[in-house]
Amino acid sequence: MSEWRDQLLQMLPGSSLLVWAVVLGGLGLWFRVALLDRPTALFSRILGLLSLVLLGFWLPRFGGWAEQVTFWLLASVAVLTAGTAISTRSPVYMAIWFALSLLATSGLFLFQNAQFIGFATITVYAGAIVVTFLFVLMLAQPEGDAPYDRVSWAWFSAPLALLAGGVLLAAMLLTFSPDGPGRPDASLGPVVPPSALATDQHHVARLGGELYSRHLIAVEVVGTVLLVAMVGAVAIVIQGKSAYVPGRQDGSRIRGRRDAPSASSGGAP
Amino acid sequence: MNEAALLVNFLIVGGLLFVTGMVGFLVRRNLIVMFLSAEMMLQGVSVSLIAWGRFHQDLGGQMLALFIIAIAAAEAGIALALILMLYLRSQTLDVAFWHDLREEGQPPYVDQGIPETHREEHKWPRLTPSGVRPEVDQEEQMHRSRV
Amino acid sequence: MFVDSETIRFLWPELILVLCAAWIYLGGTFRGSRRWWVAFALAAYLLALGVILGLEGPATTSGDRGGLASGPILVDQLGMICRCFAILVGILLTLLMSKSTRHDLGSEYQGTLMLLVVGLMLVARANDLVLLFVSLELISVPTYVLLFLGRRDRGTSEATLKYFLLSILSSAMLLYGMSFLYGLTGTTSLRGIQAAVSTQPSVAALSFASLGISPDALIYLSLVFLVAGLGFRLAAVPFHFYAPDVFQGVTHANAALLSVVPKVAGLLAFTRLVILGFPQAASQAWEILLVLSILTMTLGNVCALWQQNLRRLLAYSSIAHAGYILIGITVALADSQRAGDSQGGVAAALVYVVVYAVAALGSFAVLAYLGSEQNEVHGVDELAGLARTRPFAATALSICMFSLAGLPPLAGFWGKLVLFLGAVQTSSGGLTVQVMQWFMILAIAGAINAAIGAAYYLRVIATMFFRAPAKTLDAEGGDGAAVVMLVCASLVVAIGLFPGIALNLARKAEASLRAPVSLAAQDPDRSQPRPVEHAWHAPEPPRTNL
Amino acid sequence: MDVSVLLLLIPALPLAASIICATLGPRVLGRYCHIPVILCLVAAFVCSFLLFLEVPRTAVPTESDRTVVYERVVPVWQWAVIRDALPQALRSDGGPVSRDLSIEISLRADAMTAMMLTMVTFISSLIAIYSSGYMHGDRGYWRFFAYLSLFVFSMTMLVSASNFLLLYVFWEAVGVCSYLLIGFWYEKPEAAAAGKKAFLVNRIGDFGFALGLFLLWTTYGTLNFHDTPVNTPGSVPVASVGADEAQPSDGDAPSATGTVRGVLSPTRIKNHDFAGGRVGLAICLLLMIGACGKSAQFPLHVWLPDAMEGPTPVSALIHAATMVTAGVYMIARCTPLLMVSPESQIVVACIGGGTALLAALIAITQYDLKRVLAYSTVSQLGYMFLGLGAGTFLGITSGMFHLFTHAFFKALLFLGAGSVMHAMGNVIDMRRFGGLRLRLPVTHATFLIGCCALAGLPPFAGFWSKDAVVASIEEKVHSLEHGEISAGGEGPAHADAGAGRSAVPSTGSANGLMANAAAIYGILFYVAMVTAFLTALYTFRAYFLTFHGPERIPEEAGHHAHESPAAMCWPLIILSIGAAVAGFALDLTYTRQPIQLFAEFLSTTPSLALGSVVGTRVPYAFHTGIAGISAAVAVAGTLLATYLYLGDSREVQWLKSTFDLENFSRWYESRQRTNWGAKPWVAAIHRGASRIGLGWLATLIGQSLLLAGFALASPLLLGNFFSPYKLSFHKFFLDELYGYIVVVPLRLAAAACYAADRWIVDGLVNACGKAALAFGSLMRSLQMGLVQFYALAMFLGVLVLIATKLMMLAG
Repeated sequence: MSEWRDQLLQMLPGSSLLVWAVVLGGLGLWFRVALLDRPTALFSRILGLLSLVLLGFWLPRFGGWAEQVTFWLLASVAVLTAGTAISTRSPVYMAIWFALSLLATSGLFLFQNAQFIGFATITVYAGAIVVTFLFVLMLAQPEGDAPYDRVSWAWFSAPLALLAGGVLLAAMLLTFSPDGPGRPDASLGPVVPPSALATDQHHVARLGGELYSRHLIAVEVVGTVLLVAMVGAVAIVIQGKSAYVPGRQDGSRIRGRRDAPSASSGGAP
Repeated sequence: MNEAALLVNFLIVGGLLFVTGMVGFLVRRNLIVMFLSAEMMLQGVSVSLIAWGRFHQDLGGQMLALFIIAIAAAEAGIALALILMLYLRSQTLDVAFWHDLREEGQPPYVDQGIPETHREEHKWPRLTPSGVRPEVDQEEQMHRSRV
Repeated sequence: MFVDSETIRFLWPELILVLCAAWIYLGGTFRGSRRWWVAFALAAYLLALGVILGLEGPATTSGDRGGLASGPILVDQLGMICRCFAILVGILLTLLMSKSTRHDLGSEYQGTLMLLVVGLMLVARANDLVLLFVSLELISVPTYVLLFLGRRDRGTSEATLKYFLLSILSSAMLLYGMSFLYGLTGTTSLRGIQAAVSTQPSVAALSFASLGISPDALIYLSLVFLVAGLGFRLAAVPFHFYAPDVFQGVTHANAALLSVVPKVAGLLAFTRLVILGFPQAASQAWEILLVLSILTMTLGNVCALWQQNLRRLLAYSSIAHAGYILIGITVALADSQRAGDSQGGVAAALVYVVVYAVAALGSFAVLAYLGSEQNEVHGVDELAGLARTRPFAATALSICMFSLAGLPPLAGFWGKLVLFLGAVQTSSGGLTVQVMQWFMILAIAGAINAAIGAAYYLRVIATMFFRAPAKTLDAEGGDGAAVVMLVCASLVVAIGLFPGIALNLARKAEASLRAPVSLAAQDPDRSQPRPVEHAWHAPEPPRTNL
Repeated sequence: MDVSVLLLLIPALPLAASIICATLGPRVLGRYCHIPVILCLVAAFVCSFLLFLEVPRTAVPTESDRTVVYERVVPVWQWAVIRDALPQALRSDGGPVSRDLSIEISLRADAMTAMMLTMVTFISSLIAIYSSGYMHGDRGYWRFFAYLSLFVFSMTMLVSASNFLLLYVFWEAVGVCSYLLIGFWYEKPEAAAAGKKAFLVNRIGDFGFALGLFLLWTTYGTLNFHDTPVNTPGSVPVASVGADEAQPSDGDAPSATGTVRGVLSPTRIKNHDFAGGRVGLAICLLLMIGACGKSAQFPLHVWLPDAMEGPTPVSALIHAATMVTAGVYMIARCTPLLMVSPESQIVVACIGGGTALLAALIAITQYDLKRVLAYSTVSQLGYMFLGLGAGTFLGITSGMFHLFTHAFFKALLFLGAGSVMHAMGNVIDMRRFGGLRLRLPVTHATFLIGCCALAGLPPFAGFWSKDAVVASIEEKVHSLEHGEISAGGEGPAHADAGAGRSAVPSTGSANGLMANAAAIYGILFYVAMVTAFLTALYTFRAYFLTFHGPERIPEEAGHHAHESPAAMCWPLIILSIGAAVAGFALDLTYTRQPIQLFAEFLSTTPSLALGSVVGTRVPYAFHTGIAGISAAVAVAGTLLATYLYLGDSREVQWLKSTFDLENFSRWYESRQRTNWGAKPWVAAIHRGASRIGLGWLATLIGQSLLLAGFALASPLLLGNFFSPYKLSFHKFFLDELYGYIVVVPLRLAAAACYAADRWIVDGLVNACGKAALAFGSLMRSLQMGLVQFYALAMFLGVLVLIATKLMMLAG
């Protein structure tokens, strides 16, 4: 544990850079998130970018410029779109921004030679989940954003959430911190040779081998989970059909159902 | 490439995604947005896992990430059904609408400071309904719903 | 080969249940009778139980399983006992839900419940982060469905929503913790993790040190997230908020499920993850958990004093009992730093969770039995004079509540006794003075809480016995609930009268958990208090000051 | 019959009766529920009496010395074995240690148990007979008898248990029975509340007791009183104590064979093998907390007066004669533990003396007959603790002797009060009836005997036992002053007995508390004397108010105002005989003192026969001086009461009203009754405070203000008595001066004590509960129903965990 403290004390200049990065990023997000209805988008974007740049200075370099640039592009897209996603007013745009963030993340996966996960992310998340949710959103809230999308539920929610997030992030950064910000690449200890894994041409085959040997039981269990989810989703919809039991006291506040929406009949634009 | 530095870079990206998703979950009130924010947190976890897996030259991380995706799909199915049903009952996707279950004597939640809209709201195009809505036989619907 | 025919052989009970559940789903389309599917499910549970006891009983006790032990499942006494308990819980819940489900969704209900039981059984023996996570989700996902299907009203919807959202949040945190755990060691197998972190200094530690990454900090981060993720399932304080609201909203049967299944799963996962896989975290973990334990039981008890709603009251009581369970985990963690000599923390927590589960199931069963489809029992006041209108239900409820309050000679007394004994023993020897003081505080806090806790259970009992009956309750909960009520009450009495069986089983389970852990033989001189050492024994990793 | 059979029968009979009543009661037996109960209890009494006779007959001298010890342990059933419960790191002090926590149900017979059993079954048989008349026609007739016999079962098990855990189990069981019986008339909200209060206050005591048990376990490695063989896991049942040696264990246990010495086993006591120092003190104090809860000692005595809401036979049985003595019994049983830490003895004595004085002061001003008796019970229990706290052989036996005699006369008094209530239509306020001596002749006569015994008038039972307690304190002071206590009085045979490992109390102790021990015991001696005076005063006050003066009968009495039926009278008569002669009729030859006889009987108990307590054994000599003083004090108290309450001249009436502080109490009660809540500003503050969950604080502040005002007003009140006008008006001032000087301060002290008891002690006990409630309400406000708030709280929890660690590392 003492190492951590030593680090904390030793790398004061480095950590101050870090602190600034976190603070600026937090402020930027706060301007977006807490003041959803104010036109501060530009300011917050500037702050966010600034924070990312600071963070970039702090982060260690790991390779040649091509790799570095690719990584930076993908990472900044992933993070910035994520930030935009949670701070945009309209839930529809949120889903789209999130899909974009997912695409960038898949790029990062590819960068790590995790091709299968990358494609699975695109197919399952961006392709299936997000799109389905988009449908539901348009079904339920075709008018774009609703009043409640513009505010948070309490004045303290955004500051506290950002505080929690900031401390989490700071703790993580301190944990991962190499000895000082922006160190040249070579200084980062022994350079690990490119692993067999990273250059493996039969990556997917190996993944499949592992999946169906060691994790076979887990695969079966996931199958079971999917079965439950499927049956459960259908049962939930059936149960919900007659929306409330008439005469029940606490159901009285429910307004009558509109005629259109239901799981099967699509009223999407 | 310097694998260790690569690891640190990726872990930080993962952490950023996790924290961003968390903030979104805590701050946004739309049910679907909240769910997608939670998925964003999972995405952060996946990034970290894959980075670790590469660092250790082990497939375990990718495996866990794969299972995360599968479970997320299952949860998304449930979430869809649930959110749809909740919407049908309340006609809103606002999570703060659901606060009837609380400690006795606590004041009900009142929305404060929803800003008035000044600008013209952006409208989504709506398709005009065409044709006649078919008569639905209730009995038949009950029967169908079981299949 | 990790999954071989032998592994499959040890999965027979789970397979049977999964197949039966699939059959229930499938058959439910054609045959809607609820009664039939309840009977079918009961038969399936009994078959699985028979398979466990008949086929595996001798095999499990035969010691080391060699190759299997490094596979995704662990075959040990702990797993076996917990699986039997899971099936028992499944049987009781099936009976309890036999009436409360909608007629046309009976088969879905029973099938989902059965898969949930399978999840619980798998958590009890998972030896892999992947399998552990997936099994936990096999508990969570059916729980959402069951909660929603319980009743059709606003309260249920809201409760399900709250549980769902917070549950996926806690899953995310758990996963983040798991990712650090994986990152520390580079393997997802729990035994592998244990082996990796206990070689000193580990390869990973050295390479982290060269990176400037402090493994201690990683361990701590991982631990906090794991505690957060599993604390939600245990309903420990700051992660407990959902419990009262959700319990209030759902049906009695579902509240019973929520009070039992996630708690058992959380405890098991914690045992496997932290105590088995991750003993290096112990020195940091017990500090966190000790504080959480005191907070949890105190908060649960003092809030329960205020409650008028029965399910809410039992929800707070469930929080308080999570605090007691944490005592056992804390003791187990503190022990694992000490030379081999265990105080039985895990065993105590296991006994306690079983005892709690039985009593809580019994209490909810009585409440479910007393209500009807239209009129559920909500308030404490509705129980007024129950001792005269429904003497048997009142007796069963008071037995369960006295057990929850920890009154001798019922089961709850033994649960509390072994827990507090563990804490007191830890406080009385072997560790440093501060540690001992902390455990003394823990024991005292536990004892004070036992005194506070008696108050609200007693209020319910006093209402039943000492007040004039207001109105006669319907008591249309069905025969299933009545059976559960009787079974649970008699189990509580039986465990109270013959506690040795349960205690020794738990001891065995704990021994099997610790048995293969070959921590190097410790020095025999135990009378000397050993200083608390940092978990990570790396002899000052070479700092490459670059 | 064999002792083991007897010992089994004694609890079994009441249990059988209880089961019969509970199962057959409502349908089959109906109005005849009392028959099986009475039969079983009487049979249990016969068994107990046989046991009582058997004990001294079969007691044998131990091999080495003259000490006569009798002990029989009858194992019934091995309840639970917790394997490997005790880690080896813990204390093993040489002998074999079982690593298993083995809990068996084993009964034990020795002199102390036999005495308690006889007393309990005798009193409860009589009370069962009495109840058959008293409870006649009650709707819960069968319920009452089922509870009653269940209680007797629990109590007999409590006194015959041979390990601490079993003791604890039945300790709780009598608590539950008491709870059920106090709340028996549950239609009365006060009854239900009182039941709950009793149970909860007892739980506070039990908390201490439980911690004490844990500490005992970690210190001694066993909870048994007796020796048990070391068992290998799962092999030899304990039923064969010492019969065959255990098999060699699996190498973990330090010694394969042998016996684990019980906490209170003769060998351990003989070797003085007890943990002294801080651990010993902690054990004793924790056990003391438990005893305080059950035996209603300060500050946990608040439940006993409220417990009078139960049916009167219950008050007589549980809250006067038997259950409340459980704490005394436990402390007496643990004498060897207390002997090694003299500080704890001083604490016991101080609590006992303090409680005795406090309760006696409170009892003076009560108008509720049962409440007077309840406070007198608390006071007499204080006497018993005082005796135990002396820590000498004489002190402990005198405490037990007082327990024994007290059971008779207190049961008698309560039953008499019950008889009065029965006749008066459940009116219990002494201001509303009077002069009943002609209406209720039997009750009157027996009540008078009870009063004499309670007041400690010479030939009656209370005199002898109370005198013994006072004498033991005197003896203690004497020996402390002359440093004799460690030398022992019984000759060279025991001279080495005190030279064991444990510290024997000596005057040379460096401890501050010990240095002043003589002074403390000296003060306690005077406290005991003052209490004796007060006891006589309030006892006869109650007696005269009830049975003398003009005849007043409340309208509720109706046609009931006549003597009770025979079923109620006969127990009264039998008990009154007991109360009259229990003190000195034990030896028909009248050659020895009663306490001497009693002590000889008890002295075969291992706890009292061996160990350092032997060193304090002195040949008993009747202290004529002390006996004379205490008799004189009691007579003085009686005479004062007679003067104040018997005469009916106007002056006495006036005096009486003055001394009773009727004006004052009227003022006091009206202030109490003033509806503060009606005043708008008070209501506003109170509502505001209770909205933030601090209503209890507001109430507490208001009450303290009231108390302060009362304290400030008291000089004015005093001055009023001495105003010139009154000086001239009342010619008898000089005659009354003594009365003023003595009685008025006494009354004021009484009122102050009562107020302090109601507000401060009771308030504190309640405040504990209210603090929990307030904390709960604070936490409740977090449950606002918004799911995102809950999520935020979860994350903030994580944040706090991480941030704390960061702070700790950085700072």
